[in-house]
Amino acid sequence: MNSEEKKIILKTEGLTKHYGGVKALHDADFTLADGEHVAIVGDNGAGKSTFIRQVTGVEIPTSGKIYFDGNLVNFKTPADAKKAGIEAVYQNLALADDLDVPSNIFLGQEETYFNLGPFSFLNENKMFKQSIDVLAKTGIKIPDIKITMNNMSGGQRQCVAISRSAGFASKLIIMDEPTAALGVQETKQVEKIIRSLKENGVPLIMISHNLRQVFNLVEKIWVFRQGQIVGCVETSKTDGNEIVSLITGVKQGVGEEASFI
Amino acid sequence: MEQKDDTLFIKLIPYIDKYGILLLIAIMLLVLHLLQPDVFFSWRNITNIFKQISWQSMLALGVFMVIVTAGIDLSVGSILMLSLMALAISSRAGLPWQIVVLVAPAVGLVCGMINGLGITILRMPHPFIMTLGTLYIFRGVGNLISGGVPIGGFANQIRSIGNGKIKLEWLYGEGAAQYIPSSLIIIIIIYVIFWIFLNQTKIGKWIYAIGGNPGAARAAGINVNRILVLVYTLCGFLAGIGALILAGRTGSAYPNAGLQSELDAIAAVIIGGASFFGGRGTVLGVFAGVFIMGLLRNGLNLMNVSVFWQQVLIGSIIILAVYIDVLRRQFGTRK
Amino acid sequence: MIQKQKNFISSYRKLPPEFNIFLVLLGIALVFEILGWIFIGQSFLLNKRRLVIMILQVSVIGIIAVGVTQVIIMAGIDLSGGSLVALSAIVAASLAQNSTYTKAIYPHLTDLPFIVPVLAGIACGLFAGFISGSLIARTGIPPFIATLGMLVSARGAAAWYNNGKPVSFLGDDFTALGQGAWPVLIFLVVAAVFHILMRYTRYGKHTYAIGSNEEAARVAGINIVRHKIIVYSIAGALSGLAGVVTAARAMSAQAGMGMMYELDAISAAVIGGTSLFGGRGRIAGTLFGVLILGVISSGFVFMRIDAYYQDMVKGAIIVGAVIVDHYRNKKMRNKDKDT
Amino acid sequence: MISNPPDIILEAKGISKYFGTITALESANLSLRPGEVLGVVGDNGAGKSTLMKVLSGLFKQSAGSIFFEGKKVEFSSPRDSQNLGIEMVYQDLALAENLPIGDNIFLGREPTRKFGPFKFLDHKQKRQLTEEHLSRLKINVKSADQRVEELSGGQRQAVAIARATAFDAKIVIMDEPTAALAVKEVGKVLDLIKGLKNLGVGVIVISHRMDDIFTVSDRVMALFQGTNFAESHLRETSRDEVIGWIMGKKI
Repeated sequence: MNSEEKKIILKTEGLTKHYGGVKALHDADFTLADGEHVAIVGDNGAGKSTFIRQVTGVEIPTSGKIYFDGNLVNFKTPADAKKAGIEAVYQNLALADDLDVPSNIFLGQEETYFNLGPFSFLNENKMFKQSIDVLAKTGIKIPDIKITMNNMSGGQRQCVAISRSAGFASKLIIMDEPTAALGVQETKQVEKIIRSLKENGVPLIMISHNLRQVFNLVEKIWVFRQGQIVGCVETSKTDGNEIVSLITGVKQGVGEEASFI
Repeated sequence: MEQKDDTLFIKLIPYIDKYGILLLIAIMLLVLHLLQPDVFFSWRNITNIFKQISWQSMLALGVFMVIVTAGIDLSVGSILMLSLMALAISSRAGLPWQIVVLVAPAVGLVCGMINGLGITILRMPHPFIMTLGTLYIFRGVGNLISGGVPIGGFANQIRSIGNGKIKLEWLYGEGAAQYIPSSLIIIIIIYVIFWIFLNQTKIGKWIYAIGGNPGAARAAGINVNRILVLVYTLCGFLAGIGALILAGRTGSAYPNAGLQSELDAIAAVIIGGASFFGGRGTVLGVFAGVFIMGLLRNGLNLMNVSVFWQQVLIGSIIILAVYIDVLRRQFGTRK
Repeated sequence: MIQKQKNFISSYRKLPPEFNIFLVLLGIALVFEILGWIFIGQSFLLNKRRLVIMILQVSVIGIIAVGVTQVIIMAGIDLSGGSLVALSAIVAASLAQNSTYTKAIYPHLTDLPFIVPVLAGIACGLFAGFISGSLIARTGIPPFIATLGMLVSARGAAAWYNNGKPVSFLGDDFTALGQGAWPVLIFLVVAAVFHILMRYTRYGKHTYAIGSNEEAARVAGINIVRHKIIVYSIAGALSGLAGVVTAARAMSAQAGMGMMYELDAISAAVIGGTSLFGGRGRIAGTLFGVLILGVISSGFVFMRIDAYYQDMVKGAIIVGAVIVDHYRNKKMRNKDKDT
Repeated sequence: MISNPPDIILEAKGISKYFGTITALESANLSLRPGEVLGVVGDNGAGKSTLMKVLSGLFKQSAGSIFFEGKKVEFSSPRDSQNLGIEMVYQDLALAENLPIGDNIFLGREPTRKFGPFKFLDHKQKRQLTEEHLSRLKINVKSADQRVEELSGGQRQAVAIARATAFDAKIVIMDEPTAALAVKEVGKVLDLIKGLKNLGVGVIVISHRMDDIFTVSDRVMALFQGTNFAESHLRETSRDEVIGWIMGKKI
């Protein structure tokens, strides 16, 4: 390991995922240094979400290795990845619609009075207060956090999902299109949250379609196309046109091996 | 490495899918023959099996169509019972047999239509709730109109449908005991009609399409709800025919008729290769499934296995059959 | 202080579903009351004996319904309740026989302390629930098929256990459990315990979360497989307890016990506002649901209406409750439907 | 040319679509001439697919009207729009995977032959028509009887397009027709679109790929947050400008 360089927090080697005959992700080599913020961009079906799902243990890769925090890891479930310190905000908002905000923020890691396994009594008060703190930290305003998620706007829901990940101390945060469903004001809030994560030295991977946002927020951009990583460029050394051409594959041309068939 | 094993296995799957059931029947026949060499292959026993499965095969055929649309009908046993009771009452009222014959299918048809309309118009989350409700409603109505007691005494013409014999004297000589049950002929005719319906007509094709991808069917301009109502109606109609056959066999309508026979029907359909998740299965497979269930019941009876154990076995078979279906689907999506 | 008030307001906002159910209960009771005065010439409600019988009758259903409610909240279904009542009743009764009875099933196991048959009955239900739960959680068999299979198998096993013959001559301290107010007490304790479990523990929270959005629960790190098995096992255990109470009340057990109880239990849960889509419902609602069923059947007896109408009405009620739930659900979900 | 363009065949005026409280489309307009290829671009959630599903009759618009050949039309099901000759290739392909290719192409419009009062499926004719049509489109599959679930993503897309073009359509709407395709097949689909254009068919193509848009379209329109954002003839715009439109920027 290079001592002058930053510690590598996440590294994948030859990560591959096949769904039946479809190669959704092929031979992805990815590295992320500690404290680094990167974006993953690409067309629909380029393999971005698939990549994220392998790293967070939602799916098990067909082949390839994942190193996290220096160790070879083999996540079987999202709980494993969470335990290792990876928090994720999913695109399809992994929220339980019939539960209120504190329940969603603490889902799977509830505060209890004393531990009796599944029959532990929940410390609702503590969760309630902490939820208010977490939401305050992210600057999100929700009038009554005791109402259930299905009574909230898309923006409010997304903010809850993000504060769920950002609220817990973690080694890596992954966001899949964090601002896709948000209004201008809410987008600003989310970007603020992301900046505060940067200041705290928490590494972040973000999938985004919004190039302006990508250029404003991250240091490095990884470009996916047709299930493969086709480039990694530093934000300071590139421009929108190059990224677009990488995404669409115009400049490089497309090799036959990129075929889906 | 792993992939190689997989491909061999996957290559085998279509053959297992297609011919596995014939193999299963052959094995069962052989085993039953070896266990009961004197009795099993006797003409009497074999015709008995066919008589037993005749009314059940009607329920299975109806449930099959419903399952192809990825639905379920739990009420067929109750529809059968209600149709049977209606038939018995109209017979007791002295109506001519030509009308009595129509009563059971007509009542079944109406019951099925109620299911279909309930599921589509009321937009039930899953057909199983609606038909679970009607399972109790139809049986309740049946008990209500009959007063909860058996009713007997049908006209001979009615009885002959389920109990008639086509003597094979021309084949075996004068006075021979061998015969073909008329109910077998009836169910074969009905199976052929429904084979043609499902494979040779537009609506049959649409039924499969709805089970495969209701969105695609809707986008193709098919009125999915109307087809669903038709399918449930036909399912009820077939249960009514089943009641007609059963009436002939038992000679009376009894309150427990068709109790839990929806389970046998579901088991037969799934064993016959239809997918519980819709879109898959053949009419011939259903018949094979019904036949296997009949063989199983017959074998267990011949071996004097307690009825109670048989029940445990049927329960387990349903679970096992659906599990095989689940596995088949997993392999299917992995391709 | 302010926060308390807020809690109160928001909990009030959540109250109406149960409040409505209570009104329905009241309405049905009043209808019978009025009909009673008109046609029978006596009061329906002001009859202590009738009320006691009614509450005793629904207690057994209620115990099953509590278990079924939590299964439905998890977006599952359990059809095996009634059969498990029969199986557990027979198993428990076989271990509760009097030594004075010479033809006891286990001649050496008579006059056992009453806790033994009670635990055996509960354990029997628990085990059956564990099997259903494992099938559902591990193999992907749809819940209603797995529990349908269990419904058939358990009923068969119950009949096989004593060759279809009833088991009687049970010890007095065992049958005492079914006498007097005991069944009602057991039901109320079960309901209270599960009300607390569902509202205030991790168990309840995870059950709601899985029913609301299984994928969300999974990515939140909840062990879905284990939780489902636990929930179905508990539902089975409660059916087992209901079986014990049934046997104690009848002072004997037979394979035909608890027929169709599963439907009553599901009806009670759905009438009580538990959504078949999962994620929503409360034990308190089920309590009212059970009472509504009790009032209806006792009202039918009171009005001397044919018992066969009951099945029909129950079937109609369950369908009606589901329709109401569907429209309530649609209204909720429509708000955040995406393009 | 410009002085005498063919009459507008399809026009949508002020189409709005609400899902509960969510506004998916807010008075969107669209027009199409025979033999014209219209490229539609926009970010995720811009309302492209919703607008197309309104035009194909799968969704009913909350407000606004659709005119076909100058006459106002109401679609209550996809069948209504198909009867006018509007076909759609859905993004999620809309194929019944359990059925063979031929059955999918003819789903809802199966060729039949009469047998007394009954109509039976004409399997032979279906197979023959399927094979002819597939070879006309140069789509290679093992057999018309292959089930769709056995096909690759590209082949499935080809079947979906074959389905939309098998019935002399006047307008074909394609929602991301190339999203899941290999490069070879992308070319084939684009050729196919040009072929349709030459036959005088109006084509609407939704695509994320600028290549597709700039290869085949005559005109490009951008939707942004459910409304029309920009529109231009292809020769009067540039790739960068269109990308800007998608992101909500006008130069």
